[in-house]
Amino acid sequence: MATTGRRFTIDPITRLEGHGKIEVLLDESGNVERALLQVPELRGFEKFAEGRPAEDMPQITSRICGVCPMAHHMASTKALDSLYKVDPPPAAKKIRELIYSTFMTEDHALHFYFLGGPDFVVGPQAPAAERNVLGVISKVGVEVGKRVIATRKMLRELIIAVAGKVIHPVFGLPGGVARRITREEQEQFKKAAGEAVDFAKFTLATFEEVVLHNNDYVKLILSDAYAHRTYYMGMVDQENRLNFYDGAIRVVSPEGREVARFTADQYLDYVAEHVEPWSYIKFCYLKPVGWKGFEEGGESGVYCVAPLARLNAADGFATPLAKEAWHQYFDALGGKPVHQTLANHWARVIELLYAAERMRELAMDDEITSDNIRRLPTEIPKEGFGVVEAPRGTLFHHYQTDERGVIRKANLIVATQNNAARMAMSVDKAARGLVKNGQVSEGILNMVEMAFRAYDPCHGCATHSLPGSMPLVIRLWDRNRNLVAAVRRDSNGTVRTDMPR
Amino acid sequence: MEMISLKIDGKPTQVQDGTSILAAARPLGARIPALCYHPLLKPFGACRVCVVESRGTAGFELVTACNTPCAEGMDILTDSPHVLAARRVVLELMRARWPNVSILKELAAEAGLTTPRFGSPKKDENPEACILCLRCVRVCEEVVGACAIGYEDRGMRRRVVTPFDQPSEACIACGTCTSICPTGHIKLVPEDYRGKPAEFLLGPNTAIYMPTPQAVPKVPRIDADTCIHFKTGGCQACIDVCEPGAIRHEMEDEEIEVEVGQVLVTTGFGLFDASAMASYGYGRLDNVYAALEIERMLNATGPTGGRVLTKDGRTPRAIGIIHCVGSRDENHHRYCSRVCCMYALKFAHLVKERSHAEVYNFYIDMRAFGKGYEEFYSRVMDEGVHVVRGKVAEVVQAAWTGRENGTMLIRCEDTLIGRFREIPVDMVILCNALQPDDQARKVARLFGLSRSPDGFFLERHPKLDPVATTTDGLFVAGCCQGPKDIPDSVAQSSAAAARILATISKGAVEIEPIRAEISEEDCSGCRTCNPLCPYYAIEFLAEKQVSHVNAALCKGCGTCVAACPSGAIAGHGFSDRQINAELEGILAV
Amino acid sequence: METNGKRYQPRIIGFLCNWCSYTGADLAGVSRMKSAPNLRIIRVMCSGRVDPAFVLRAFRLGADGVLVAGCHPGDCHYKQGNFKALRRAMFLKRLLREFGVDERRLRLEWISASEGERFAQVTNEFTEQLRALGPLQLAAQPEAAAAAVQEVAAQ
Amino acid sequence: MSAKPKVAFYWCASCGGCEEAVVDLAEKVLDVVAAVDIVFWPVALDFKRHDVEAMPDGSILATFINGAIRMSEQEEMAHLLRRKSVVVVAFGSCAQLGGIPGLANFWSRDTIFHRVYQESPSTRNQQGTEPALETQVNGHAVTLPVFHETVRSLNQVIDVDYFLPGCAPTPKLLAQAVETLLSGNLPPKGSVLAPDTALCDECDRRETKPDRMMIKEFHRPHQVLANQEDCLLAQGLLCMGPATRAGCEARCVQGNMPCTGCFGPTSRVTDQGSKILSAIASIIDSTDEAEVSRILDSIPDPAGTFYRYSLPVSLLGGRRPEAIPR
Repeated sequence: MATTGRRFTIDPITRLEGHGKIEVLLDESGNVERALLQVPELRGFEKFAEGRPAEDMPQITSRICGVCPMAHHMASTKALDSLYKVDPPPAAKKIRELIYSTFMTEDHALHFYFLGGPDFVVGPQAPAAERNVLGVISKVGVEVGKRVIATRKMLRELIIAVAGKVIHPVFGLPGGVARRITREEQEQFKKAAGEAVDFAKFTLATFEEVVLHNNDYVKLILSDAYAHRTYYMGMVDQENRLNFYDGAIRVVSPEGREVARFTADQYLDYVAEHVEPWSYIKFCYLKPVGWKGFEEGGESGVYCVAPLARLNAADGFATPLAKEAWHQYFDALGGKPVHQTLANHWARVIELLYAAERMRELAMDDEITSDNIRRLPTEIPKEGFGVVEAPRGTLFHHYQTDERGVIRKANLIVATQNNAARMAMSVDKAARGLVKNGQVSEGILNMVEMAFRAYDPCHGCATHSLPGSMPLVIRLWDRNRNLVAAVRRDSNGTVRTDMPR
Repeated sequence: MEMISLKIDGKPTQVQDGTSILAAARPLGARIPALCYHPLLKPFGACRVCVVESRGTAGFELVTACNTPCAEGMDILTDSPHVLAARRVVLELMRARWPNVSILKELAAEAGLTTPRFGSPKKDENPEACILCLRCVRVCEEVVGACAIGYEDRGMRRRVVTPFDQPSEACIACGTCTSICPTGHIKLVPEDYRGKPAEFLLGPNTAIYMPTPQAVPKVPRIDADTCIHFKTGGCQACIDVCEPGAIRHEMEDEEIEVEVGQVLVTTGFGLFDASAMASYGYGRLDNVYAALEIERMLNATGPTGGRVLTKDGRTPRAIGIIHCVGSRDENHHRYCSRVCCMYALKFAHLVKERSHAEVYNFYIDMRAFGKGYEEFYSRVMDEGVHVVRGKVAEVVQAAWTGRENGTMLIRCEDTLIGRFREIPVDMVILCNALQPDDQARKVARLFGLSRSPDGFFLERHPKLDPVATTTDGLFVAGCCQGPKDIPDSVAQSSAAAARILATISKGAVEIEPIRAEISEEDCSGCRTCNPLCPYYAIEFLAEKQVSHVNAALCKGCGTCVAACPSGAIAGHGFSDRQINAELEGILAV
Repeated sequence: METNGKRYQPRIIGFLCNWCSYTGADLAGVSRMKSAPNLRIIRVMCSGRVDPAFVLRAFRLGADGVLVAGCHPGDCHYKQGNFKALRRAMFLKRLLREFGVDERRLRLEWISASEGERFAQVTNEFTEQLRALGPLQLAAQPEAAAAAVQEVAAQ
Repeated sequence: MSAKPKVAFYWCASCGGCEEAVVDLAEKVLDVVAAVDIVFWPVALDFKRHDVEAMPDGSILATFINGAIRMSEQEEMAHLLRRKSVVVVAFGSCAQLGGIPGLANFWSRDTIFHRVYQESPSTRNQQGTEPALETQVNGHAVTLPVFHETVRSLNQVIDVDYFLPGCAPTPKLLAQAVETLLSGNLPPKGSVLAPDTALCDECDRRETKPDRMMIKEFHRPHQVLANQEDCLLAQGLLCMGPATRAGCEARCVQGNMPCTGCFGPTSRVTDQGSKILSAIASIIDSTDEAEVSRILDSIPDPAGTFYRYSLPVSLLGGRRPEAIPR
């Protein structure tokens, strides 16, 4: 089939600004020469931001991702603070972090129960059709399922009340927020925060019970197949404690040494993007180290973000329960840094606990109902930088404007881009481990899928798999661009290998 | 009040207490001369000419009759030797100072005085010299109430003056002082006199006057600017003399509001000011007249009684009539004023009729377009009026001395013979252009009338609807719509009146179906349209929270339709759909 | 400018107000004045009726220029309509700029009922100006135009 | 094959927010799952394009497609799903109007690529590499889908039956839409499944609008402290509400920020941007050119503001290619 190159159909892997594609390229001996993870879509926010009023950016950039719009909204709003050199009143900062923690809580919950969780809670070996939220529910009980749904709903409705909308919020403005929080709303937040903390504790307990008390799972997590010795990046406060909303960006080496600590406005000195002709996504790397290809180790600039990286980059948590869980985590995984990709799940659940706790702290603070929620900008705008920790990793916004505050140039580095290189490496590694002499082990699907899921990939950004297995097809090509095999899982969840001829 | 009995020149008489001897004596035919005395004024006793002899038990005394009240049992002699001697000396002294003042001459003669025996260091030869009777000063204070003049110093050095010898602010130029002065020493000098009949300059020269001899209604009016009463609150002398009691000073201008359904605008025209064309000398040369001034001069009741006279009262030998002054002129009005040619010919005709002057008409084109006009033109030609085809270049003063009788030269090119000509005339008549009234712009704004570039009001259609305007119920007629003569004006206004009556008799007004309508279920109550309507036709229905168009008030401009952000307003007659369809159509090819 | 040998003939849409400009155009005709045939006139009661969407649609449907003409300020038959037209035109020009459409392609003129001469002169001048600017090539959005046309038909 | 009506979901150039809106049905999502047979939902379920191709034409009752059309593969999928579906619903602002990604129509493919892959300050790309339709990797030709010159709305690519507006649509409207479709009595083709009045109709602040709303100066949201009671437009903030379809329950205004128009215009308006422009220009309180121009200066980005979501379906469509600054 000489024309197979033209014949292949585009199948959704998962949505990485469109659909993902994996191409496995074999050498003569039928062994993997290269496995590529392709992101075949681009929208170009950096360009069409030009000419827009800066104050609209929080709402425009949130459209990068409808799943974590709050992350973009917040990074952008912080970029406006710096653009107009205006420091929000304390109340405004607290309201922002309160809403952000609320969002982090519901988003992490979403991932654990709807996306990543199924792998573990239901079990990696379970048929794909069961590995979805329904599967989770049947495993942990309908009550829990209802609780998950109810908790998310409660949290998202609170966000709507304050931020206007939960999908694409509107409340962020340079120097503060647009709307006050009423006393009634504070009461609701208190109540919700309480429930959220209980929910988080329950989730952590579930995770320990279902996963950590199961040696197979622990092995799986610790298995080298999912380990990459890379740099790790995350945001920390003055005491190097993990923070989502504000602080300095800290980078640790594969050995766990702090190699960099910088603020948003210095990001260009530390982060750079590499372009490959076979994908629309750009691959981030540490500028001081440089791009050495898709390689591990201290010589390569490849680094990792999101829960795993954040815990590696920080020295602890600011809230009691999370702090405790933090120690437990590193004791169990043999100390910092943890290189096992699958540990992301555990880390994420701990972050969920922290987010809920932080939410409770802020909800208790009466200052959030203050009227002093915004300071009007007085400076002439020129350039602004904003950074937050999105659920899926560090998120940079960088704007340059004219003196009226109209965007001249915008640059965005979105969470999953930071992970793109490491993710590609996982795919490659999985493929190499599993394809030998043109023979495909069917395990490749699960393996690759697990690797993916752990990253909770959200390429640039807007990327999620909702309930169910990650749909996946892998095509193997020989040297002459003949299709050796297409491995896919079908609707019924059974794996099928199509061999041409 | 008790009466007093006394004898004057032997005649017994009775007068009221307080009456002066002079007042008591004159009715009895006693000849008591007086200079400073005036019945309207308080007695003053300055001139001493009115001395009389009063005999009493203790002999006699000489008193001034003007300010000495009668007393019970008085015995007055007005021409006794004592009196005559004393009066003669008084007059002799006055004549010594003012030898030529006529009233003094007369009195002196009367008193049998010839040349005075004395001389005076302040001798004043002026026949109209001031004799310091001070009537003027007193009338100005006592009657006029203006107190504009007074006197300074005393004895020989006394003078009648305005304050600080400056033109008096208080003077209201009523002229009372001039009329009361026995010697004609005070004169009223109008400013900027240009040798025109007074009515063109000063307006009425009395406070009560008849606007024009043919005024309608033919009643006199008070000119508040001149009337003493409106300046000083005093006088009102007229009320005493008007037997029917027709005079009301308290009457005021009032604005009367009348509610009407239709309006006919006939605000007329203004006249081009010929002085704008300096080369024609209007306002500069004495005998250059504007058309309307000549109308008055030729009027039998006009200032000259209809006679054609130059400023210095001579009958002119030659008169030039210049057409198109300001009309058909790139620099002023491009249009033709339409009436000038014919009235110019009328002037020519009347001048011929009333004088032997040669008449020259300077014209660009002779436009005798109306019924019977051409005939009139040829008739005037037959009367020997000269016509020169050519625009006058300038009018210059050719004469400098009085003997040259103010002759002027009219310089122009005679385009018919292709020659440059200079024609001497004594009088020039300018045919000013008709132009829109100064107030036309205000009127236009008031009624929402459009104006054509020349400034006259715009009719709805030049051919098909020359009396209506673009606003329903608003009509125009006469010269406010454009220059026209009387017959045309009458015709146009009659037409307009007929149009108005037609609507009135119908009793109902038809309005265009073009109108905006808001669909209640589509309206979001955003209220964008509310402030846009020039006719306040859009109201906001609070209970329904939607806006509503009052169909009777809506004129269908469609501004709200174009503005409605949710497309809830339908523009009947010019709907989006209709206009879009038009666009489709005309852009299809 | 020359296109396929023939002189380029810009297509112009003119929205004329009923009371002043349309009458002015009429007068131009009555007075036998010469004016370019490129102007295709749509009569509206008032320049205030001109919805900016009409202007954009005209461009979309192939017009190279749009003339909006109304009464002189202060003379509007509806008192203020022409001022609304003025503000819309000013705003619309700014919008056109951002779409890369030369703002001179939209022209607002005050032409009174008596200014037939001016009407002719504006028309000729505008035609020449557009000739110099050349044809308007909008971003290709045939579907959008089609959709718009459908809607018109649907109404 | 079950007798339950078949429903499909698909996404094109979008952010996933519309997907989230589905999840935000919360407990209702289970009812939907129970009521219908979801035969295609790449984000959620493991069915492939070849499964769809295998279906008989018109076998899907309704397909909800969100996202604008930017890449060639999105266009292909749209056509495929159109063939297979009785009803296609453009789901969300991007599918209905082009949405925020549609703002890219102010630029060309090249200018976007240049910015993203060459000019961006964090990009290190000496060789000037750009993603290519076909690349040789170790002698293998690896391909990418085409990045179109412009962004298009769904109905500019395929025939669309219904539109469900919003960025993102509210779960409430989504639930109603599904109900309507299942009920069988379908609204006329082309209907937008939301109220047909402007947002003011459901805005709490309508009552506070002044009788004579004329505006002397516009403020940008960050320049003033808008009070939380009065009409924002009356406070001089440019609110798209009057020109935007209702249905979102004025959420942004409840957040004390002006509406940005994501629900698109009402059925009576074709071009949302020019309509709000007309309205705004009309209520500017000045007849003096200089002053008007000063007031207009306070609106920095009319095109991007008025066509925030509807640029691809606007009458002008986007910036003239010749006029795009390189």
